[in-house]
Amino acid sequence: MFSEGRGSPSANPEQRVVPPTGFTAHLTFLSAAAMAFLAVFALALSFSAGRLAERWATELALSATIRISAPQSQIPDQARAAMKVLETTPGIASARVLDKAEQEALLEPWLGPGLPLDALPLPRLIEVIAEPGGYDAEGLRQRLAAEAPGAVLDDHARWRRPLVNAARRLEQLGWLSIILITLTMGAVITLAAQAALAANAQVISVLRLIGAKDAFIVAAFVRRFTLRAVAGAALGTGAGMLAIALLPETGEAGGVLTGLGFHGAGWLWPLAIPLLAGFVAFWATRLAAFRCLKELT
Amino acid sequence: MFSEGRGSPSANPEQRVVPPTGFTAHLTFLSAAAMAFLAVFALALSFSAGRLAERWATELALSATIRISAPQSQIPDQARAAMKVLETTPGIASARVLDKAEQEALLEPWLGPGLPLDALPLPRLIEVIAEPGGYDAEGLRQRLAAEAPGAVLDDHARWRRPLVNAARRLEQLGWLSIILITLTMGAVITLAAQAALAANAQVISVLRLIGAKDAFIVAAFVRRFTLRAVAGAALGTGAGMLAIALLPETGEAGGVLTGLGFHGAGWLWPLAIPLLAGFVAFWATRLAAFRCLKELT
Amino acid sequence: MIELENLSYNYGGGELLSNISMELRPGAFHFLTGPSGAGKTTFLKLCYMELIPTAGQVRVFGENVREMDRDGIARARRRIGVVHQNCQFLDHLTMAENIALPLAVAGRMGPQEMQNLEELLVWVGLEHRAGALPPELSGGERQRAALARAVIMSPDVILADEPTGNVDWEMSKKLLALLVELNRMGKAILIATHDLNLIRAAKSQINARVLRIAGRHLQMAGAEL
Amino acid sequence: MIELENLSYNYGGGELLSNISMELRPGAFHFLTGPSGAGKTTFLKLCYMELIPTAGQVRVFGENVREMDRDGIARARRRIGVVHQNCQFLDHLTMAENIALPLAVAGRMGPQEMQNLEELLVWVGLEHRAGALPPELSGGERQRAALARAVIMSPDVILADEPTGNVDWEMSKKLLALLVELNRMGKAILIATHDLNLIRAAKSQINARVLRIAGRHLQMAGAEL
Ligand SMILES: Nc1ncnc2c1ncn2[C@@H]1O[C@H](COP(=O)(O)OP(=O)(O)OP(=O)(O)O)[C@@H](O)[C@H]1O
Ligand SMILES: Nc1ncnc2c1ncn2[C@@H]1O[C@H](COP(=O)(O)OP(=O)(O)OP(=O)(O)O)[C@@H](O)[C@H]1O
Ligand SMILES: [Mg+2]
Ligand SMILES: [Mg+2]
Repeated sequence: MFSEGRGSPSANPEQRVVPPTGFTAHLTFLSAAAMAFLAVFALALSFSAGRLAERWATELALSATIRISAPQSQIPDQARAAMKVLETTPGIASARVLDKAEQEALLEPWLGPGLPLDALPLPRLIEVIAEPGGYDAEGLRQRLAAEAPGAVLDDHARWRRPLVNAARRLEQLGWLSIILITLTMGAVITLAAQAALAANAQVISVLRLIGAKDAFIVAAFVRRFTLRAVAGAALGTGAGMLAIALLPETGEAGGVLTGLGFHGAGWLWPLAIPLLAGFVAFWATRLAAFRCLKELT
Repeated sequence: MFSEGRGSPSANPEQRVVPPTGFTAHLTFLSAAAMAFLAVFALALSFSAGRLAERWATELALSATIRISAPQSQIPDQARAAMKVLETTPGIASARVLDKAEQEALLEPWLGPGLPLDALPLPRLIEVIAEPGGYDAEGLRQRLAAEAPGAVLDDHARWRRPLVNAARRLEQLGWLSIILITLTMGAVITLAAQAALAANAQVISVLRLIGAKDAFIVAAFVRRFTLRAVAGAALGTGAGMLAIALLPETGEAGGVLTGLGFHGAGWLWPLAIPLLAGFVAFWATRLAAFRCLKELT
Repeated sequence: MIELENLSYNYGGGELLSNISMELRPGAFHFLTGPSGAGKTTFLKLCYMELIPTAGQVRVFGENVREMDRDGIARARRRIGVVHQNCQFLDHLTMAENIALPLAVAGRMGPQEMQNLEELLVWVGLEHRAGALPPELSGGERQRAALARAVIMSPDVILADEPTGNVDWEMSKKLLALLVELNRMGKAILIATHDLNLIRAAKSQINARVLRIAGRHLQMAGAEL
Repeated sequence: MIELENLSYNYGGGELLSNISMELRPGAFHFLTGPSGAGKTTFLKLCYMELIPTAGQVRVFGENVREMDRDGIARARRRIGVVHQNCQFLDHLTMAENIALPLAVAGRMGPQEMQNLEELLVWVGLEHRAGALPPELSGGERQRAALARAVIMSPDVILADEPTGNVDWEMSKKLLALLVELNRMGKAILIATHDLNLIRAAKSQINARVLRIAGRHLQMAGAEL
């Protein structure tokens, strides 16, 4: 009696009173697996988009220039004025007036080498390096217009900002999907638990009749469902991680997004999915079971 | 008898023999809704990514320049040679040598207005417009090096190609998600149908006992499950489309991706989701039911 | 109408029924007795084609069960009324709907049938419970409803497994009277029961035969009752 | 051990039981009869706290049912053995496991209990079916198993609803003997049944009282049997 079977069941009879299989069991397992699989992809998408946004933002931050075109006599004054403005602008990491040699190197592609630059009335260039957070380009432009009318801010990475925004959006979309997926998983597990309880109404009424306490009955179901959800989610997570690891690698040059996946410690994140599934399953089943038992009188 | 209730049930008693509600019913409805909701997002992601890739690819195609820096005397020859190379390069839509005025406009930001350009030994610039499919930049570079050694291809949008690739990947990822979601939906509906059949084993055995044919029993279940899956998917699709319509609009300037959503006839696509769900549910239930009846002997 | 020929049956273990032959003719009234676990329910299940014999033949309405497809079995069952030992119903339909279910499934719901249903409900004493759901019924009420459902189609054969196990003696006699009347209309009737009083009462009214399953075989009994 | 005081009950419609009082003392042996649908099963369900009276009091082991929480009811039920009219089991456990289930749930699975289980299986004639699953049992075998499960914990009170409805007369006498022996050990016993022969047989062995539900009330019967 209760002595064959798994483990030492006479100590844990509640493990045996719920039928071991059944479609609701498969259903829980499979939905957990499917949801976990989708969650891994959503997570990878979020991470990749986050990294992409990071990189684009960094590039953006390194690429502003101020050009001062004015009558030659006014250039030094205006350059000083512009530098002063930059010093008091929040979000600017450093600013530096380019010297002749650097300016020559910059112009070379356009004008060809060996150009008599000294003879030309060249504008002065200031390289601006922003802090990671960026700065208020519009405000800077207005202040420059007031203090150094010849200074033009060439925020030539400005057009990249929509890309960074897009990447950030994508990252948010990934997290939104994860939340959606978690909620769906919770709902599906709750309903699967209720279906299992409904399908096992006979088991419950028999156990009631012979004097089993609610906690005993609930424990039997909760345990089974939590294990099943964790197992399903673990399988789905594993499959998802494998699929991502096997995605064709296009290398760093190919952009972060084409290398959809996890880097380094990022691989640990998906491992949270089965834990989350277990947590969701535990509470979903527990609440469903206690509610169900209360309804049955 | 069978005369109250919906419609004219004595003509369709199979509509009443399956219990109208139950947790497997909710489960089917809800999983269809959740899957449809996720599918709408995946579809929107695919479409937006596709549009983004399209736009980036177009921009890429419009932005190559060839600069010919050589001793002044050789420039016209090399420009002709480069033009000849370009004419025979597949994938090039048009190429044009920029005239002085255009070149001046290009250089103005660097050198300031009123520059005595005529006095300068300026390189000649050729604007290259590629066809949508693009061209083999590496091959062009090699041929230019042979024919016009002073010609330098400035593929200055080249670094955008990874972005286009990324967008294409994202589009593929969207379609992959849709396939995954459809498969998951099919699996969940199949299992829900099997759970419902198992839960209604008594209904089936009663119907068998009184001489109901298999087709009658199957029809009752298939009809119910298909309707439920379609209704759930319709709800989920509606909710998903509403959510996407309500996403904050950042305008075209903000990049296509930030405006995640459907455009014009694209809004018709999600309407296919409930149909797909119904199709999947119909076959999943039908096969599950016939298999289940066969097993019950 | 139902013929068993050298039939044997086992559930995978030892033989439960062995080399049994029987014929149920139109107008026959048979009782089936035997100790608990002897195989009475199994015998009936073989008759209504829920089980297929491991050896020998079962012929229902002249057709060999082994050669019938699933739709053929369904058609034949419409001519056989069955009362299961643990009567099952569709729990979401009212008792009246449950009893009328064979008609609904066969698409025969005319006014004549509705009339019969009313009469039948009165006969089995369930007219006041017609609108109740099956789980709200008492054990005896369920058994009576199962009998009503078995006879509503006016089948050619009625197989009943312990139809009076949960009803009192007064009600048993009423149910027997219903079966006797059906028998007089030419229906073949086979009843598995432990209730010797019921058998005695039947024998006083009609020419009933008593079959007894004992030691895997079917014997004629009756003289000792 | 179980006291009903001015108890009334209805399922929402008209009153089914009205103003009933009864006391089941240690060592009592009561039969409960009445026509089908009179309320016997309802009466037993009130005794084992599946239903709460609409009026009046039920006291089980001295405690008022209305004041018991769900765990209190579970504890009290361990001292009451119940045979349901339609006996239900856990279909994935063997019969032996099912019969031992009350022990398992209460955490009392010592060797002494295993010994009792063996003896009990022999007594109800199920020793050869101990390893079978419940759906593989005949109707009578299920009823015997349900009785075995009801008495395995050696409860103070045994409530049985039609425990012999599906078994033959020989087996009925054996089951009665088991109940009589338990009664002699001081257990209180209440049996709902239609089987007058069973009541007569019991009266010849012990001092059994017969209660009859008729017209919503509980009457003493017995003289006429
Ligand atoms: N599905 C099954 N698998 C294995 N054994 C079975 C199965 N069904 C019944 N049996 C066994 O076959 C024997 C005969 O069962 P059956 O139900 O025919 O008996 P019965 O004569 O109807 O008894 P009762 O009067 O108790 O209803 C019993 O011992 C039972 O345990
Ligand atoms: N859950 C319920 N809801 C409504 N009515 C019910 C419910 N359960 C039982 N009844 C009705 O109450 C009456 C008494 O039922 P009960 O089961 O107590 O009868 P019983 O005396 O055990 O009859 P039997 O001998 O047929 O088993 C019956 O008419 C039955 O239809
Ligand atoms: Mg039987
Ligand atoms: Mg009853």
